Amino acid sequence: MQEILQYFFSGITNGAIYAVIAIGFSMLYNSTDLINFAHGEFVMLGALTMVTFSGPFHLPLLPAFIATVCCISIAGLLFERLAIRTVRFPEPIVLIIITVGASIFLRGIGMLAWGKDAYSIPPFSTHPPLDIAGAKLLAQSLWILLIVLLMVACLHFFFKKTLTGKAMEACAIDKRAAWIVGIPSKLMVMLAFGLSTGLGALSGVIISPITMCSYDMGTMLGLKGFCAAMLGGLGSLWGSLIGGFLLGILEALGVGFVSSGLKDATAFFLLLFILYARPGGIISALNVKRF
Amino acid sequence: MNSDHPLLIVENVSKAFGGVQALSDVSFQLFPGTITGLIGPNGAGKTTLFNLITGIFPADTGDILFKGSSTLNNTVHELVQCGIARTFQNVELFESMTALENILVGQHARTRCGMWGSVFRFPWVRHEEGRATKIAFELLDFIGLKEHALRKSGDLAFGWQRLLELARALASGPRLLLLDEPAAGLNMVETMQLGDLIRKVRDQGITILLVEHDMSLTMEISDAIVVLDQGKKIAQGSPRSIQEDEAVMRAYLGTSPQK
Amino acid sequence: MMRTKKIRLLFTALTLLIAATFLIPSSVLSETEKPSYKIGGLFSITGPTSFLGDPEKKSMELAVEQINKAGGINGHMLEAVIYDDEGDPSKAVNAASKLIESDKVIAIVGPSLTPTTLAVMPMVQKAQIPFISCAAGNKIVQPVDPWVFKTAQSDILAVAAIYAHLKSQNFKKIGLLTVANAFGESGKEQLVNQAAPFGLTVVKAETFGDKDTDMTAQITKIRQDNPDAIVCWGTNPGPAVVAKNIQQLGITIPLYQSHGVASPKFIELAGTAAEGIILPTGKILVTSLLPDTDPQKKVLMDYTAAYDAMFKTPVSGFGGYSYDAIQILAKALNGSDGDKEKIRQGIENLKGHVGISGIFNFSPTEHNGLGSDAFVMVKIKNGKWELIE
Amino acid sequence: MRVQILYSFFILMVALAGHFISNAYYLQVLTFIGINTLLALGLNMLMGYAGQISLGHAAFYGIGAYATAILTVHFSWSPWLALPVAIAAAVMVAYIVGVPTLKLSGYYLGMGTLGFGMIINIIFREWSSVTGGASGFVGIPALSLGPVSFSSRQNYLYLVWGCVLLCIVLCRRIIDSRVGRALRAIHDGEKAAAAVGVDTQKLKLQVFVLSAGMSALAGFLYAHLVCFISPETFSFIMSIRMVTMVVIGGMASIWGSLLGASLLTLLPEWLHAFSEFEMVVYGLILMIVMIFLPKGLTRGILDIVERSRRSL
Repeated sequence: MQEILQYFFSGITNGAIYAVIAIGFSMLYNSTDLINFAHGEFVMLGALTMVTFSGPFHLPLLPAFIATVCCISIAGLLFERLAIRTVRFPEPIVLIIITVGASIFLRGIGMLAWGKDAYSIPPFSTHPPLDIAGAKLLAQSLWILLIVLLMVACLHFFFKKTLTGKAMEACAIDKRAAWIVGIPSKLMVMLAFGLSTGLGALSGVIISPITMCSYDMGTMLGLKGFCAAMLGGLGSLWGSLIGGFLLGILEALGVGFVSSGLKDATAFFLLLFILYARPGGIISALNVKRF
Repeated sequence: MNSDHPLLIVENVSKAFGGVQALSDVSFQLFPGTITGLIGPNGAGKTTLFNLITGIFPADTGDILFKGSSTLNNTVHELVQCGIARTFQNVELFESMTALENILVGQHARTRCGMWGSVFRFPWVRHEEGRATKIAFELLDFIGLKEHALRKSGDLAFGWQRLLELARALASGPRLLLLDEPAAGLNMVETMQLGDLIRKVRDQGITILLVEHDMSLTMEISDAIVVLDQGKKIAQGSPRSIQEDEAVMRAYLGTSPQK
Repeated sequence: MMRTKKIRLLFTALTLLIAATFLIPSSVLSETEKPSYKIGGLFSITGPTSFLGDPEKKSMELAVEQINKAGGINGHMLEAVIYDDEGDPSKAVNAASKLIESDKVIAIVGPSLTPTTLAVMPMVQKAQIPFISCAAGNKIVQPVDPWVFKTAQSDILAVAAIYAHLKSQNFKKIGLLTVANAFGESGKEQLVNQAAPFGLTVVKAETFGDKDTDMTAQITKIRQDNPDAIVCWGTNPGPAVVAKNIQQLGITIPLYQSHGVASPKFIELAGTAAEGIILPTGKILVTSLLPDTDPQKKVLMDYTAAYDAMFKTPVSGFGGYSYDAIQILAKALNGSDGDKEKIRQGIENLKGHVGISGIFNFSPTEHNGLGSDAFVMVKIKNGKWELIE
Repeated sequence: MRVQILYSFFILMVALAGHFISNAYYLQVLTFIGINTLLALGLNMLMGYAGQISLGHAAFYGIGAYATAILTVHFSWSPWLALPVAIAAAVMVAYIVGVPTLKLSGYYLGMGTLGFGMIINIIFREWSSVTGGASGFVGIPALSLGPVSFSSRQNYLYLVWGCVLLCIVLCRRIIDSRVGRALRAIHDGEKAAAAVGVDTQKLKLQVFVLSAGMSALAGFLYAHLVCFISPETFSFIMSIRMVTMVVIGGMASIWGSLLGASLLTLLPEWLHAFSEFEMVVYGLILMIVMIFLPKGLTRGILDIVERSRRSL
């Protein structure tokens, strides 16, 4: 019993990490109809920037946190302006290859700027792990959980209740129609990029006390986050949350009851099964366009 | 009117999307070798009906019989093989392909060369290909675009694209042809030419179901008219009787005629 | 007609493109009196295993410069041609081919990893060129190939060192946690095979992905079988996460790590969780702790000082592999006049070479040349290494 | 007729390259270009013509390589006997996976194929008693056919490019036939294609299977060239690289696959000069090509040529 609970907690920790990245994917898809394959790299940049701000710059936690998110948001805005908007025929497959190129580019930048070593960030609080019936849950996991839930709630509020959020969603559904009713769609896309890369940086900062961070951490995290977003249903924030936790818990149970070597295989196998049964993810929000 | 067995029978068909009832309890019959006009205001369910007949999605209730057998379990391409062809409201040509190739694809259902055939180019494949090309040129000649056979279909003038789409539908050798607003976007001269062409197609024994907003064209060439409004059939009959039908007037003008 | 023209144009472009590769200068000849000896280097300088390749590349440059400053070998200068394989076997094969065919090197040092080494080996055998790998895998020198040598300590020795310590503590049951890549797999194989001779039983063997974020599930599974000790086999940052997870779960079972994490970085990453961890390491990590009688001490101190002076970064535990390889090559080159067979024999007959990773004694049946004294066991205490006798 | 000239030119180029280049490194790079062209060609049939994306195609590449490795080493089969089995294995897996997966579309199809690729890669890594595990599979024999040994780089070059030519002819013939027209129709508009009687589902599956077979052939050639394989080579990264080759070269263009494969094979070789900056430059080149030539190099170069000719 204690073991099962511990697997579950392990799944929650991983799941929260996947979910926080999945939300970045989903949020951007929600407002631009685009998957940013460089999202994992923005997570990496966030984590490493935090290392710099809290290390050599000696900023306390909160200011370092805010400075990091701002910096990466600005990088995201630049990325949109320089690489995405300049595309003459923005077909999805072209944009995908551009973001793949960007991910390699950013990884290179990360390597040049921070070197090849891994870094660690101290946890937000040095609280001992939570003990429930002998199973332990990390304080940092709770922090991630809390921030993820807060994030989803804020985004939900933003998209459903604020004018800017609604305008952003409208742009994703039909850019021309949005433009006709007076929404500055270009600005909206740029804003969405800034927001999503900011979210990526935030994810990087909150997860790296658990995972450590290095210039090549982004690829795997991006991949898992993408899976979680697809599993939950692209474009649905709550779906991403569910997808992330499901993926994390599936993996942990895979370790516990199948084999740790086949943990990813177990998770992906079930993923495929869910996709076959529900071709639009668990919560399919928008109709997904084809390539 | 023809007294043969009906070619297509639509029986008490209903279809809902979410909460919106697109079609409710619609029934009518099409007889071989006739042109039937399907009219109604926007949102009456005409396109939905087209999609049901061509098998894009199934009806919620009711049945559609083609040549006496139900089509409900057939997929789109199987129905093409049975002899149902269609055109689209917004011309859907294969734009990167030439006019000729468009018509060759149109003959997909009645040719049979598969992967192996295409790789090894057996004699029968070459024979089939030759025959298909001949038919394609005949059809291009029929619509008067023979000189433009090798031009990309996307580069053709809009009116010609309409005609080409018609020819592509004919290429499958259909018994029933569904035309979704074939005259939309055409000028008067082009519309008249189109009317002539449609009649010629009918004279070859092909049954036609026509959705069209151009009333003068519809009334002129149709043998019978079916009127839909808000998913229900409100009238059926000859063009003349429809023009005098009160329910139709109401549907189109919102009020009963002041006569 | 138009189409032919287009296609012809396309072909011209393609031909030019291919032709361009051939125009890239392979290298520039140096202007010494005697032609220089060209030695190829092939490391995973970037990519996920750059922590190995990067110091290896630097150490090779360092060794070459030291030898050249001392006047070269019989008047011949050494020239290093170094390529990056990014840890990718296909890239390694291409780069090795380039070293052999274009650069005409007389010997190759590297690659950094077992798979890349295995990928390159068939080519080296065919080209009959002395080849000194920097990878740990035992598969490289067993069975012995006449042309293939390696300087990194084999997993066998590391496992033997750990198991000897476990035995001295009277531990019987152990749990394994290895990383799911070539390094971990090779380690796991040795850990399982050598357990019985040391009177140990492996009660559970689990793996983790090298980019995994949390390993508590695996550790929980191992804990169920109540092992006396847990042996973790991987390279940073994974094992640091394992150490942290074990601390968080409140597990007090002793944790052993492999030489793969033997760097100050591990202590930095694992923080307080590193306390009490025991691991085998090459002596480079604990140079200052070694007794003055240790024959390696002087070599190690010189290397550390020179590395520090040249690159202004702290020395790593892995760079020594290529440093040793160059030193060994230099000895074998002496008097060989660049003849490959003579170099090969020179390496094979080299005895008592005091290097960074240990004292090398090669023979026709032993192409690694290191003995059990290549490793020392250390314990982490107060964030510092401490030698265990 | 025109096509025959083109093919003859192609054969001449390969023969000249094989005859005049004696440096085995260049020959090897050219051979790798050939293998990558096979991969790009197969995927281009799927992506460019049938309009279906696959982010897991490296799996079929790997299945081809591992099948021949296992058969020739563990069962001492002749490689030539192993070749059809390797291709058949990939084709069978493609069929089984394709039936449910090709019902997905867009990003979900990408996800489905990606998951499949990951699972196959994990099998390569974990089934170590058969596949050699993460350290790789050693001792794959070199090819020879009677008195002709393919262990010389020249002969291997001819073999690989012979296969490339064969596959180009195969693809050309399919594209120029009823099947190919239907494929291009699916790409232009799936709804309209179905409306003229094309069984889109069946055709997509056929092309998926075809491209899997071609990838397996490439895997076979790779395994016997390098004589060593490891799961790393067939990972997710390779799948992405394959997609990149297709898109950079130009979708729905056979010669584009050749161009894309050449560029993505040669680029890393050129970029060695940048050492630490290699990744940055590589990423930049990918981005710049896609920003300015979004239709791929083939179409992009042709467009530029056309424009400059018009302005003259």
